Amino acid sequence: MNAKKYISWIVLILIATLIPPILNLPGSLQYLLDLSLIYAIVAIGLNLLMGYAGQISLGHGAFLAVGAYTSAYLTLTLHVPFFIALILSGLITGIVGILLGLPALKLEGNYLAIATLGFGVAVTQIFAIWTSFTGGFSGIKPLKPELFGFKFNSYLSYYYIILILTIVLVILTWNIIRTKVGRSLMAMRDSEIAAKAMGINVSYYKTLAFGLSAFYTGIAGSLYAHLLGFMTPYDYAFSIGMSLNFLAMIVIGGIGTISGSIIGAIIMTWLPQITSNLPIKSLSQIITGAIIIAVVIFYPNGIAYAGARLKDKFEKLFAKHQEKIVVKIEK
Amino acid sequence: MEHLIVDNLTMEFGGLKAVDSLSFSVKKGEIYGLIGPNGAGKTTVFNCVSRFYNPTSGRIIFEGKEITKLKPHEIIRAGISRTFQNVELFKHMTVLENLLVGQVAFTRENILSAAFMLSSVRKEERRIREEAMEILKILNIEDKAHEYASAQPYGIQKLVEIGRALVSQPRLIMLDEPAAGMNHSETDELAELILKLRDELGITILLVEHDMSLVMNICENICVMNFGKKICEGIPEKVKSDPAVIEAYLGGEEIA
Amino acid sequence: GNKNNEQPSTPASQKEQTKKELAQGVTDTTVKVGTTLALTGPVAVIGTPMLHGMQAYFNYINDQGGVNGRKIELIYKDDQFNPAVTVQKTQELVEQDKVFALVGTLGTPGLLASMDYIVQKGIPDVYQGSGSSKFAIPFKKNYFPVQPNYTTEGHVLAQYAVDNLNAKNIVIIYQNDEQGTEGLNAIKEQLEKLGKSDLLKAVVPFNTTDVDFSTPVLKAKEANGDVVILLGTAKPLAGIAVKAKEIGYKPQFLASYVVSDLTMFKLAKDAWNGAIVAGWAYPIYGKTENEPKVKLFLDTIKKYFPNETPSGYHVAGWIAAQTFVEGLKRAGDNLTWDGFIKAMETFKDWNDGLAYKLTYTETDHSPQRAMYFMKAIYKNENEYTYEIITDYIEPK
Amino acid sequence: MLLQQLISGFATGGLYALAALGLVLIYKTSDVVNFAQGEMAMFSTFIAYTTMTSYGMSYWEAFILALLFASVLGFIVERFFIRPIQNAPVLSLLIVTLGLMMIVNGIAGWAFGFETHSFPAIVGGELKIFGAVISKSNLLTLVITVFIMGILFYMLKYTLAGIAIRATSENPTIARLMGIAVNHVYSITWVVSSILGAIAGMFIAPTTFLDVNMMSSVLLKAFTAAVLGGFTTFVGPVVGGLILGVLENIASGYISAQLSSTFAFALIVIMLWIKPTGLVGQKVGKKV
Amino acid sequence: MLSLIDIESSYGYVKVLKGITIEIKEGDIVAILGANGAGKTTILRTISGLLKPDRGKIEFMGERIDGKPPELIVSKGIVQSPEGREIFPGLSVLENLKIGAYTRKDKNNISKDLDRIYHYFPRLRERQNQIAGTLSGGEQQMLAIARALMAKPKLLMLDEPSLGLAPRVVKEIFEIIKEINQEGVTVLLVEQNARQALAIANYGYILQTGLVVMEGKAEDLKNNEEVKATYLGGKSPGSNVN
Ligand SMILES: Nc1ncnc2c1ncn2[C@@H]1O[C@H](COP(=O)(O)OP(=O)(O)OP(=O)(O)O)[C@@H](O)[C@H]1O
Ligand SMILES: Nc1ncnc2c1ncn2[C@@H]1O[C@H](COP(=O)(O)OP(=O)(O)OP(=O)(O)O)[C@@H](O)[C@H]1O
Ligand SMILES: CC(C)C[C@H](N)C(=O)O
Ligand SMILES: [Mg+2]
Ligand SMILES: [Mg+2]
Repeated sequence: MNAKKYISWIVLILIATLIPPILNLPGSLQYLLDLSLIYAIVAIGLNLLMGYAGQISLGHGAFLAVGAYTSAYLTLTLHVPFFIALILSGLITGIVGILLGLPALKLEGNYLAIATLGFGVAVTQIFAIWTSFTGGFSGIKPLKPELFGFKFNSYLSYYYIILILTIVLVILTWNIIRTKVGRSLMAMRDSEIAAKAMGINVSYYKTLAFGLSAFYTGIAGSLYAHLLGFMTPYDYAFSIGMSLNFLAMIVIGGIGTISGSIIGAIIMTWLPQITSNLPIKSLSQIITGAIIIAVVIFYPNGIAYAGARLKDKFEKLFAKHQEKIVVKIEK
Repeated sequence: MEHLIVDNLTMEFGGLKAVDSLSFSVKKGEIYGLIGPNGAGKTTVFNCVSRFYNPTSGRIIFEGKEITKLKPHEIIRAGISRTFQNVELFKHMTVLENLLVGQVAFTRENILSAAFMLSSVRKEERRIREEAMEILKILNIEDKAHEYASAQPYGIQKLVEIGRALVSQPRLIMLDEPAAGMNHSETDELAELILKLRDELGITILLVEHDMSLVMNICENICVMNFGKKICEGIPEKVKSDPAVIEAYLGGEEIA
Repeated sequence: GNKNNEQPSTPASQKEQTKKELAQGVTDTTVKVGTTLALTGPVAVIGTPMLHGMQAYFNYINDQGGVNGRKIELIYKDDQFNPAVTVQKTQELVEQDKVFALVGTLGTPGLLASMDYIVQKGIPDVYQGSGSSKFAIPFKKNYFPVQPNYTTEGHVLAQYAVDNLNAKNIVIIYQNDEQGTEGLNAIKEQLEKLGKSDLLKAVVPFNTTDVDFSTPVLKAKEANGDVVILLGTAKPLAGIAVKAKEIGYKPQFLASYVVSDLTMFKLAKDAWNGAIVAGWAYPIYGKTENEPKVKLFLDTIKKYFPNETPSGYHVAGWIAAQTFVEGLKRAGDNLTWDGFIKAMETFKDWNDGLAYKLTYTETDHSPQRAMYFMKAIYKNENEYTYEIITDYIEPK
Repeated sequence: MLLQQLISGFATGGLYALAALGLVLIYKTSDVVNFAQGEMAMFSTFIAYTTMTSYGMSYWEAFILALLFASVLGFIVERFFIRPIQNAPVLSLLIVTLGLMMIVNGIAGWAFGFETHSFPAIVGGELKIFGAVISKSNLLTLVITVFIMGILFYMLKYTLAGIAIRATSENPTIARLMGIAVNHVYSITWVVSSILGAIAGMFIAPTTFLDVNMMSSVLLKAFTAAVLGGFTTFVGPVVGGLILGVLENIASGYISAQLSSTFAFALIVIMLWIKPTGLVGQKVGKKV
Repeated sequence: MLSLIDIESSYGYVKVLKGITIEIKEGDIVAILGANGAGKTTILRTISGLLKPDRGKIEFMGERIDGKPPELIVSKGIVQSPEGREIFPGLSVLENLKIGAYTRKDKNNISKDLDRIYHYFPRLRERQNQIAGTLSGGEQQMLAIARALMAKPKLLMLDEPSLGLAPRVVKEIFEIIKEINQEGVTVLLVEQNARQALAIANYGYILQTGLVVMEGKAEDLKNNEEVKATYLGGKSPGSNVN
């Protein structure tokens, strides 16, 4: 990471930290901000799996459910403190992810998509009848977190928990992708055969990718549970629809980029809500769909590359100019 | 001293015997050529040695140890590294990153130490980067280090593959048609490079190539295959004048 | 007069001294109310007609000059049946749109997810489009549930099956979700109370995503069910009725009020003939069609939404609006949250609307518990109706 | 009971299979799983419904009209939404179809409302087979499905146009160098699969009823069926559809109704584990 | 027959062809030589219409074809065997060949031509039902050339046809090219194997970083010292083969 990039990240973090209190966001928007950062964590995890390791998953809604219910169970039934429950939710979801990674060893593309889709359906069905763990359809009410007696009651205070976690996870992700593990994942994505020949244990890295991705999502699940304060097994956030939504986030944000994951999560969380107050009922859905398509058409690789493309255009202008001079001299 | 022994190797696809009871051996520090008509089974031999294919029968012994049961990703740690006939680069990674992948099996960092960027990781990263740059320098493509591998012309891609195979510091390297798509002067440079690898780094080389000027110039021994079988083995002079080889492979008077 | 002033978000009890002030969302000429429902996605089938029912009634009131000179402005938000969105939309309504009350909200998971917030705010919440019993129990000062919950319904259904249908073998086919499971438990509970648990021969769940309903039907048939209780929404229940007819199985169907409208005839056709369906709102079919309050409903829906067939969901929205308006009338100019809640608590067997005998007291906001039954009569594609066959029944 | 469940399973499986054929056709040419397939089918079916109920057309007139509409819809979708990003990563295309799904669904909700309607079947009545019952409409669906499957299979396998379609899917650039007008190929496959979708919609609607969400769970099942059977052939989705239909019924009848999909999926994953490219799919091993 | 006039082409903002002018006469074999990355493949891609030139024009039999889509250009009789064995790996060998003949109107003669192709490449006949992706590298290369031949083009463009072929087959391939040329097919040949290429070509162009630096009769180029040194392999280490 070069200095320029460092600085822009730091500026971003500053903005993210200061904007909410300065703008004094109303509760509903602050809540939306919390929610979009939670989804951003999922998107980063999913991007690690899809963008870097090249493995598809339609089961991330289910991972979110695993994380959310684990955290609820740990805090409510076993009275584990929130922050420990948070980590444990990540770890346990990560283990579940490793299990789901096993089919991935043999399946690819659509076949893997179906296996993960099946996982998604299965988890919600199982959670619906596993009432001792989930409370079934009557629902369960995770509490607001507490640390040293301070209760994170407001969406703003909770926001800072999420923000710090996001930052930490972004840094960890960044470190992972630019070292051995990241390179192995990408190599496996680009050419499984060459990766094997270079000594990469593809089975190990595939399961690792699933585990890692699930870990992130489990953390997000825990945060989701305590943000919402109430959930049932058929909650939309745990559904296939949401899994597809996560997919849309990373694609319009930018496959294989961390910033893209965050951008995508924010767009996909805010856009439908911003447009939903329009007078015609299904207009918001139509607009959201249209904007998703427009983004993909104009930025097929995601918005994160928008800057790069602008730069490209600029350089092309410049390059043309330069080329012409060269040609003249040579002729 | 026998470095690599291929012993009675057979590989069938359906009814087709791509490799048929083939035996040959390569001495340490040797440049050994494996040639033969298209479809003779050369690449299949490579794929058996690097364990992508499970041979129908036969054994492969490297440095005295049988490697026939190893997994593909364990081969590089055994000391064997390879390139591919149809270039298999990591397309969405830069040239340098492609080379770094060759180091994966030899670095000690793990997911946790990397995630927290311990100083050991940082040191290791710096080391492997330097080593990879060294190799790019040897290949004379260090200026391409930060360009995407897929945007390189065919010939450069071939060099990058060789570079990627080299960073793992193999003791045996298998090159599958490295000169394909290169013109004469480029091929000459490649020949010098291969000699340098052997002479300066002591790497044993198993070479598949259809460019006879290259093969005949640098190989000490050559095995000629046809229909999966060995039809001739020996020094270039012998092979070149063998009627069976001429008939099946070289075809007529002039060579190259 | 007071302008639309800021309402501090303090619990309802602390607002005693603001008596003469108006709560948020109220001006001299308007009252703003809000609702969240699913207007896109699978549950839009319910959310849309329910919203239209509300809009129809508010339009009707506004056309008459409103309540005490105040017109009612309804702000609706699509929550897509996604609780995370419901929570956000609810806050938006309360804090940004500053509505006076929430009326006719829909969707059990979302309503439960936003419940803590609404309780903490103290904003009046009239009519929850959900059969959950949690809005009434434990008691919540600012909640005014109207429709009977699935527990109440389950009790009534069980009792009816035993007492009136003389069931020998009861089978329950239920939708595997909030609604189905709560109803199922209630029926079991009531059968036990009646000492008739042995009548229950099988309970068969189905999933909302199922396409084929032969398994539940076959299981009911295998258990020799003579009374099959159906808990679920219209589409799957119609599918079940059709399937049963297809394989020649003709039990007495006894269905939840959720499907108590004409949709079932349109979907299941003659397979629905003879089914008995529970109802809680004032019947709008058959003999009652020309009674003034029913006629008003039918005419108003026709006026504002001419392309829609009045359904149970329209009725639900209508009732939500009616109940709120009645409270507003009773509150007069005392339009603080507290004032409104007090006014609501004067309801005693209020029966002027399509809801049956609503009563709220200072310590109990439980909805009414009585339900009646009607029988499906299908003659042909254009002639079908429900015939009311019982009075309102309360579970023992 | 078992026999009836098998028969009903087959009937439902036929619906899945029919819905899957169009999905597979598009996939075979452009590597895209068209998430909007179901919504496009639903929309066409609504066109048929509206022309029947509001304009008094006969079933067959409406049927033909819906097919015409479907072909125009397929053409428009390909021409204006898919073609501009032909060269984008597959995942991006997938997301475009997801966006399309939202748009088509939204427009349908706006234009047709959210009410559920019954939709007439071509034939009414039931048939008895050894005491088990199957509706004639479902039986006809099965026959039509197998028929369409046969045609598609033959076309793609043996005709030059079919080979061209496969060549396009493998490498559009090189296909163009062979003189194949890949844009026409894309247009045609989208039109055809949109028509297939409309047919599927009109055959499925009598069973599932017609509303704007009628296809959401069917499409998911169709996708599953296609994968189970093998996404790269046309026989695959039919085999997969029938198996899935039966599996679901058996699982909900004998194991657990709440967990029917769970068990069905578990079995599917096991089957895929044994044969990772679907029951009748084959894999072209990459050669190095 | 075909002329490129001052053609410029680029990938993204990288200009690869910087003003190429090439003239191909009917009935000729024209060779383009040049180092790795000089832009040879790019020329062929531009002619085929896969790349739209930024500038210049291309005329084929008196008709402008630049900016036209590839399928149209192919149907006019310009067919290319692309670089690097770009066959359809999932189709069988026979299907690949059939696709080669996709634009042909004279469907009746196809089976006759197929026989002829099989005569040139007996290996392909043996393997006609094998999935092309599992062929050996050289076999794939043969298939790519054969596929182009199936199109019966007026102008045949071959991008490194000898790549990965056994020496004996290379000779045969050049024989085939000559034979086809004698039947009236004009050939544009891009080759690393410059010696062979110039042996059969009438005319040649030498390309360097996107510019034609030399052109002339094949005879003249063969004898040019510069060309000899770089492309004909003047000084292999310890050369005893050439
Ligand atoms: N996976 C496979 N399935 C079927 N046949 C195969 C497979 N791999 C190789 N073959 C066949 O085995 C034979 C040997 O192929 P191989 O790639 O080893 O040849 P080669 O000697 O490397 O030829 P070339 O010089 O053309 O690269 C060929 O005829 C090829 O068609
Ligand atoms: N798709 C691409 N994107 C960006 N740059 C490209 C692309 N393809 C080729 N180039 C660049 O264009 C230049 C010319 O490439 P081209 O393939 O035409 O060369 P060539 O003469 O055919 O070389 P070779 O002998 O290696 O085949 C090279 O510098 C290459 O890096
Ligand atoms: C409006 C009501 C009739 C809706 C129904 N009770 C439900 O929750 O599904
Ligand atoms: Mg080979
Ligand atoms: Mg080239």
